[in-house]
Amino acid sequence: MNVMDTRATSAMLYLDGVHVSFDGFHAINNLSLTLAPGEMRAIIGPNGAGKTTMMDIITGKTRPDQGTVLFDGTVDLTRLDETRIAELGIGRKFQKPTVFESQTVQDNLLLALNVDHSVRGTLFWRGSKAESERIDKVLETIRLTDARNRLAGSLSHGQKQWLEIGMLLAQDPKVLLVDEPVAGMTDVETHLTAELLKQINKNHTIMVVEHDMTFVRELGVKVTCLHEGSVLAEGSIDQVSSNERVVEVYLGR
Amino acid sequence: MLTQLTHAITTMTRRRALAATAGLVLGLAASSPFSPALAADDTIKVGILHSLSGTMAISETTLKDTILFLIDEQNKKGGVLGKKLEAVVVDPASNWPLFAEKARELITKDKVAVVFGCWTSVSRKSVLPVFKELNNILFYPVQYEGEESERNVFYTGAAPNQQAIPAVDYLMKEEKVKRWVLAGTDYVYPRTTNKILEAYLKSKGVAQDDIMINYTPFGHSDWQTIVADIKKFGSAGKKTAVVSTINGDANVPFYKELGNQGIKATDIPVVAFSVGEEELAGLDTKPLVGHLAAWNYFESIKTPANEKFIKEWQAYTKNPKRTTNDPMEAHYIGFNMWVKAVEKVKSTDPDKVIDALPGIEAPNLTGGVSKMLPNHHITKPVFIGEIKADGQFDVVWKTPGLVPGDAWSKELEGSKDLIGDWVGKKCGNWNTKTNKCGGQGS
Amino acid sequence: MFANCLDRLRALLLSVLLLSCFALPALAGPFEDSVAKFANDEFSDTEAAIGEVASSGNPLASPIISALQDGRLSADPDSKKVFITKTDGSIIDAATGAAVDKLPDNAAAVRLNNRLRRTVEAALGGLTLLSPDPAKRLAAAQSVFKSHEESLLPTVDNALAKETVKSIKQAFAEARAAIILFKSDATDSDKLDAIAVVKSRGDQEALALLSDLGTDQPPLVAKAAASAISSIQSNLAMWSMVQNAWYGLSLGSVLLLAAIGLAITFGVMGVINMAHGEMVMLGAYTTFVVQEVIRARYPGLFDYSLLIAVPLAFVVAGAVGVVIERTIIRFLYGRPLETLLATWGLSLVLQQAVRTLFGPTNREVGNPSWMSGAFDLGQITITYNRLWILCFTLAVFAILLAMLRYTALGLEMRAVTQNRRMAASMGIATSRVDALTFGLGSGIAGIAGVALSQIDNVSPNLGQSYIIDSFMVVVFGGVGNLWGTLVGAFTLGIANKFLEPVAGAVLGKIAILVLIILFIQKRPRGLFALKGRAVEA
Amino acid sequence: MTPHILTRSLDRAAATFILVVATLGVLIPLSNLLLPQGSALHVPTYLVALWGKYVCYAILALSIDLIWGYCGILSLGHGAFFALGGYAMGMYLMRQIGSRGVYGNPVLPDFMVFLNWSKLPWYWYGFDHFAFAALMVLLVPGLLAFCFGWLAFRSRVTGVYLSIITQAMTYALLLAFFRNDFGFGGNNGLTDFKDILGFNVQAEGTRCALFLLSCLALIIAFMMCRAVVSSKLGKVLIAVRDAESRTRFLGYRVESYKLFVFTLSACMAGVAGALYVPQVGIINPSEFAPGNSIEAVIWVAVGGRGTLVGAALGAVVVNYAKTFFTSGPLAPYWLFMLGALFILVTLLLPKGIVGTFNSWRENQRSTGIAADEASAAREDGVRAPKMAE
Repeated sequence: MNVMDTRATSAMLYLDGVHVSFDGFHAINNLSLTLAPGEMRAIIGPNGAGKTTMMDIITGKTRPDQGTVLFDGTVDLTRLDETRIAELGIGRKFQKPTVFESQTVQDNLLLALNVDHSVRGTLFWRGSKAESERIDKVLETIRLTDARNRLAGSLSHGQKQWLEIGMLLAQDPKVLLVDEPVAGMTDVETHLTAELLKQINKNHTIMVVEHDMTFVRELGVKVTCLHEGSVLAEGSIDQVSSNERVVEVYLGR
Repeated sequence: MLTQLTHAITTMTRRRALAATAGLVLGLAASSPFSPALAADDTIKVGILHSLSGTMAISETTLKDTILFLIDEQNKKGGVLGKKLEAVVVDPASNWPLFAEKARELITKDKVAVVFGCWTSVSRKSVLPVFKELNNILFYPVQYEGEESERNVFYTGAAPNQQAIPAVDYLMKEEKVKRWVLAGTDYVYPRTTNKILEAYLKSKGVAQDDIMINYTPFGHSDWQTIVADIKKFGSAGKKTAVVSTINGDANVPFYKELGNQGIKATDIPVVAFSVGEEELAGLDTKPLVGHLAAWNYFESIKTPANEKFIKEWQAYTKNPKRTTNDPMEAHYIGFNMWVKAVEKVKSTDPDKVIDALPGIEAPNLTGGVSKMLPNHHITKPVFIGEIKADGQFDVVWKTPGLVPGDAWSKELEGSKDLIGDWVGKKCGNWNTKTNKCGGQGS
Repeated sequence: MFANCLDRLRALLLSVLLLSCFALPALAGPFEDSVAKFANDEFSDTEAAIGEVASSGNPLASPIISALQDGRLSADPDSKKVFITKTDGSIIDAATGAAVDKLPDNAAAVRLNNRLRRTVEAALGGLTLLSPDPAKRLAAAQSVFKSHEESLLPTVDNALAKETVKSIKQAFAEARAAIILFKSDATDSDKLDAIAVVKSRGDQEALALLSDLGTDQPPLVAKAAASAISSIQSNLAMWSMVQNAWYGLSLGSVLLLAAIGLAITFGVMGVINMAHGEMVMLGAYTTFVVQEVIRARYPGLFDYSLLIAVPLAFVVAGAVGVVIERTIIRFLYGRPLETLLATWGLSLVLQQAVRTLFGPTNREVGNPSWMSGAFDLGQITITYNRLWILCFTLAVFAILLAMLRYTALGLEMRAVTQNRRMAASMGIATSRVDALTFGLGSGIAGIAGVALSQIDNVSPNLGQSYIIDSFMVVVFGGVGNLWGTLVGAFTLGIANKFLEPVAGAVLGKIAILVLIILFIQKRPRGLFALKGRAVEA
Repeated sequence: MTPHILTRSLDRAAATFILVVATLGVLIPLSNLLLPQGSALHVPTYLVALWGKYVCYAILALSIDLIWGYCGILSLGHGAFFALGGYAMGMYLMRQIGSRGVYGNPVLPDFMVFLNWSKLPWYWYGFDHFAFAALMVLLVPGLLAFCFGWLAFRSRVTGVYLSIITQAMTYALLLAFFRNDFGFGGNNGLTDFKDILGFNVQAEGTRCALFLLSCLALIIAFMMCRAVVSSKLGKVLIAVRDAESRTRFLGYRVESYKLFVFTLSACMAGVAGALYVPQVGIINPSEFAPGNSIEAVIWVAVGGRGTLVGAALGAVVVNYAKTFFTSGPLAPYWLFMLGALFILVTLLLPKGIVGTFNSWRENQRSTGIAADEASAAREDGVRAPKMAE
């Protein structure tokens, strides 16, 4: 127990014995996972392994039936809602790129900035120099400076993915949950995305869910393979991909 | 917000404030009575203000056709004052504010000399201020709750004392009814009528326990519970009757349920004030034989005038099955009274016509002559009819003479001292106790 | 005042006359004179005539009075001759029984009012107690139970002794008890027995009879009557719960029927179909047209009119639905709120179209004989039309479920609604499936119209009165779930009917609406919501 | 409201709109009052009242557009807030009648006298003061919207579910106000008003003043809406409309935003209702009818959802069409026209009149790379599964 406790308190994210079921279907089954501060972790797993549901649990969208979910060692995430969790510093990128399509790229980032998010604050908001500098910086990082006044809906698929990552950056969370960032991207874009994540990882903790093994390999970080809602294997990409059970699961029995 | 706005007006720039003040002054100055400029036209325009769409179209469309028919007949006789009558039809679409808007349009834009229209009380209440303001004439053809006598309105439908009370009297005497269910749709006509009847029944010695009052929403369609309650109430060993002020649309499912639950007229008769030939046309009447209705007119009444009217009406509408009903007769009487009044004063000027109308007599379709009273209601005979298997009514009782309509009900506390008299007193709510115009006074 | 006195006097005279007629048949005048009174067209004369004829013992009495009841008795006011038109159409002179070729021109049916109808019923009761027709005997016994006419006691005793059918024997026993209960010279013990018999009958009429007994009874009898009354009342109170439940089921079935089509167009396809009510209306008008044609051409088929109307209504409403889908809805997929606007406009157009075509007034749709009337189950009355509608609704629901589950079209529909792209790539003609699905939903709404025409107005406003309730049911049950619609409809129906006696019809309905609003807070996606990730996608 | 919000919110279209409304607001009354009746430019009083009604409807349309066009909340019960505001004003006007009612009772309105009410129900207290009534005009709809929204948004009732329960709300109120026992005059509603703040409601001057006030209210409502939608709050609202859970994951408390605009919008609707009642002269439960609320939504759709000018324009256009079609030889067929208008607008002008005009102009002005895609994406807050191409 003692060992667990130190693991829990020192971890950025700590999941233990989590269960979720939908109408009798066990989406998450006794899932335990720990993410250390500053770590980048890749999560792989076949369809239906519970990757997205896990993210839903961490971000407060889905409540687990049982189990512990701790953030920063102390905060119990199962009791909080999405907004509160986002305020604490957990940002999330969706599987399907979700940006505000009818607003400009710049406004998308403006909305993501972690400034006063109250109704009053936004009603009487006035732009500040610091804010626009932050936006400029993010735009540069995600290579969308030229597109700043375009509507987000008119961006290419890859650009939308980046914009969403950019929004995470503007939000400046402690932990980034990134769901399939390179789905539908060209090889070049995939490579650039990997670079981008590595760069972000310098001062953020990241959890990436991805199918693309080349990409995962390129990230070069610890990999966790989920299957049927629980951890099947954990280790480096080579260790995991040589695991017989993982191969079996991916190829089908 | 509003306070701010009004405040804003007063603190506007000086010029605007000046304009606004000027506007108000001008407005007050300009609100002098306004009479339609008719002399120049070679036709006399008659406004028809009946809903042709929406929920009330079901009842009102026929009345529009009736006035068109009457105008057509009148024009065949050479019109009025040597001019042809011209109908102006608008559709207030069963929307009460729209009634007011359309009334205003008819009077100011189309410059009609008279308006025939409205069915529901609320539509009449809605147009009332307009008729008062613009000083025009409205003929209102539907039985209503009374408690009104306005200078600009002529009520050709029945007041409660011309329908409800005679019907109850009949049931008491002929059917020996001792126990009463007053069932109605929850709006003003049933509420008031039931208040009047309740007071009347109590004055006749009926105990509170023997009166059951029930209200249902408009268009109520599931009558199972209420019909069962009526059945239960009726099984207390005393002869029971239902006095129904249920409004048009809800009647069909009500009677269907009555018929199916086997409540026969011989067990618990239902006397209705809003069910006429038109409503029965949508029903299989065989299970309803013997249930009653009280009206001032029935299509089945055999008089030469009525037979002629029905024949011409059916020829006009090119429909040999087209029924007639009580509000149609009311329009018939009202229209003829208006024509007579106009011919009497040789003018369509509303002020003159309004003054001429009380005392005008016009034959009704049931063999009598109705007269416009000083309270702007008319005298009418009251008939009690039993539903026959063919959807018509068989008159089983009628008042010996014509009953004058009371604008104010004697049974209600608030109005027992009031009378309407637009001839002598020039007042719609004259208090006979205090001898003053204007209700009870303070 | 004077009229009142006169009226009373007349009533008194009449009752004396009536009593004397029953009591002293020998004093009645010649039969012909009595019959001739029918021709006077005065209710009082007719009443007298009924009494005299009924007590005459003449074999024509029963036919005359039956004919009077059915409106087959006509009279010529000039010649004072009275005629019976027999059920087979032949005509006889009522006074002599001689056959007549045809009715005189000015002969008119003898008129009745309610009071006379009761007199007729009572008279017929006495005359048909010994009828060979068991149904007539039963009816006679019932009417004697109500009238408890003392003079009939010997006849009832006689009939009771002869009766072999158990249920009718019971009815005679009850009729006899009713007479004894009101017989002034009956002994206390007889009366107590009678009370026991009446008590065992236990229905509203028994209650009415006992309540009517009055207070001037011997204490023992009064006490027994009071206890019988309270026992019947508590029995009835229990039955009223059952009755509420039945009414709730019945209302629920109407709601379900109205909503079931919407559960497809709205629930499955996501089209907020405000014109759904108008599809119901089209079904009702189809029924009207079918009945009109049948009335005009094939009157014998009237009882089958609904059976003919059901497929026709399905086809008519379904076809209109397909046309709507092809011309309007298909351009609006993915924009559910805009379907709301377009279909609202459509509903206005359809309403006005029907108003122009059929006129604004209600149209008569008759109940076939098997849809009319009621039967008693214990102490509750179950009307046939409600019962049939319940059965019909459940049948439609079952067929629909089976169709979705087992037919190729059903499979395609589910495939298309679950994953359109995938379905299309598998070779399913999605646009055809869309059209058919919408047509199916509309067709079912049309069928609902056939059933609703039996209990509601057939007018252009018909659809409007069901549209809101239908949406409530579908949303309450959970969009996209047919079972949810079923449970939702019955829950709302039953809740409504249990609230109604307590709160009244209006407040009951308001309470239901508030409950729905609160319920949706608790379960934002209805009773049977789909869970999991798929919902949010 | 701080000035920078207002100045920021005024672009050219908005300025034009305000100018047009202001001009109408001044010119129509002036022409009615100053020009002689025969003059070609004279606006008859009935038209003043009619346009006053349109202006009130325009405010209602604005309030709907604010929540539907910008925040994706489709309320099918906004007529309820309009009617509640109307009733609050109607109650004030009823109390002003005083002893001039037909029964001459100084306290009780006529309908209470003839239904034998012995004293004024408590909820009628205070309505003899204009200030109190004016407060209630804002407070009652606002409070109802706040409570309703608090429940609904907190439990994340969205999309059609929300639409249907707003409909249930207005339907329940309809039934409640129909009840005579409720003390608001039942089906007959409140009518036969005499004067407002001492001025005769029927006098032309008062009508003109009311018209001017309505125009002023429309301008203020418009500027408020502009201020809201052009602030950062407006961007958040659009974000909520387009991707609600994204907004939530960015750390916005979505329900607070929804609650804020919903309540604001209900207050606006209430004001519209309050101005409407003295001009049409009656308030009756049928204003609560779900059909009315749906129709109001349609005005917004016709004019152009998500464009404030469009909402106001839509209200005027549809109602003008209704006025036009319900008279004269077309009267029996007007529902065909209205229905067809709704169908055609949704099919052919999915962005409404102003929306279509805007994107046409944008196409003209630029090469328009983004416009189409963007406005296509703007289509709907509640997206259902897309059709396969």
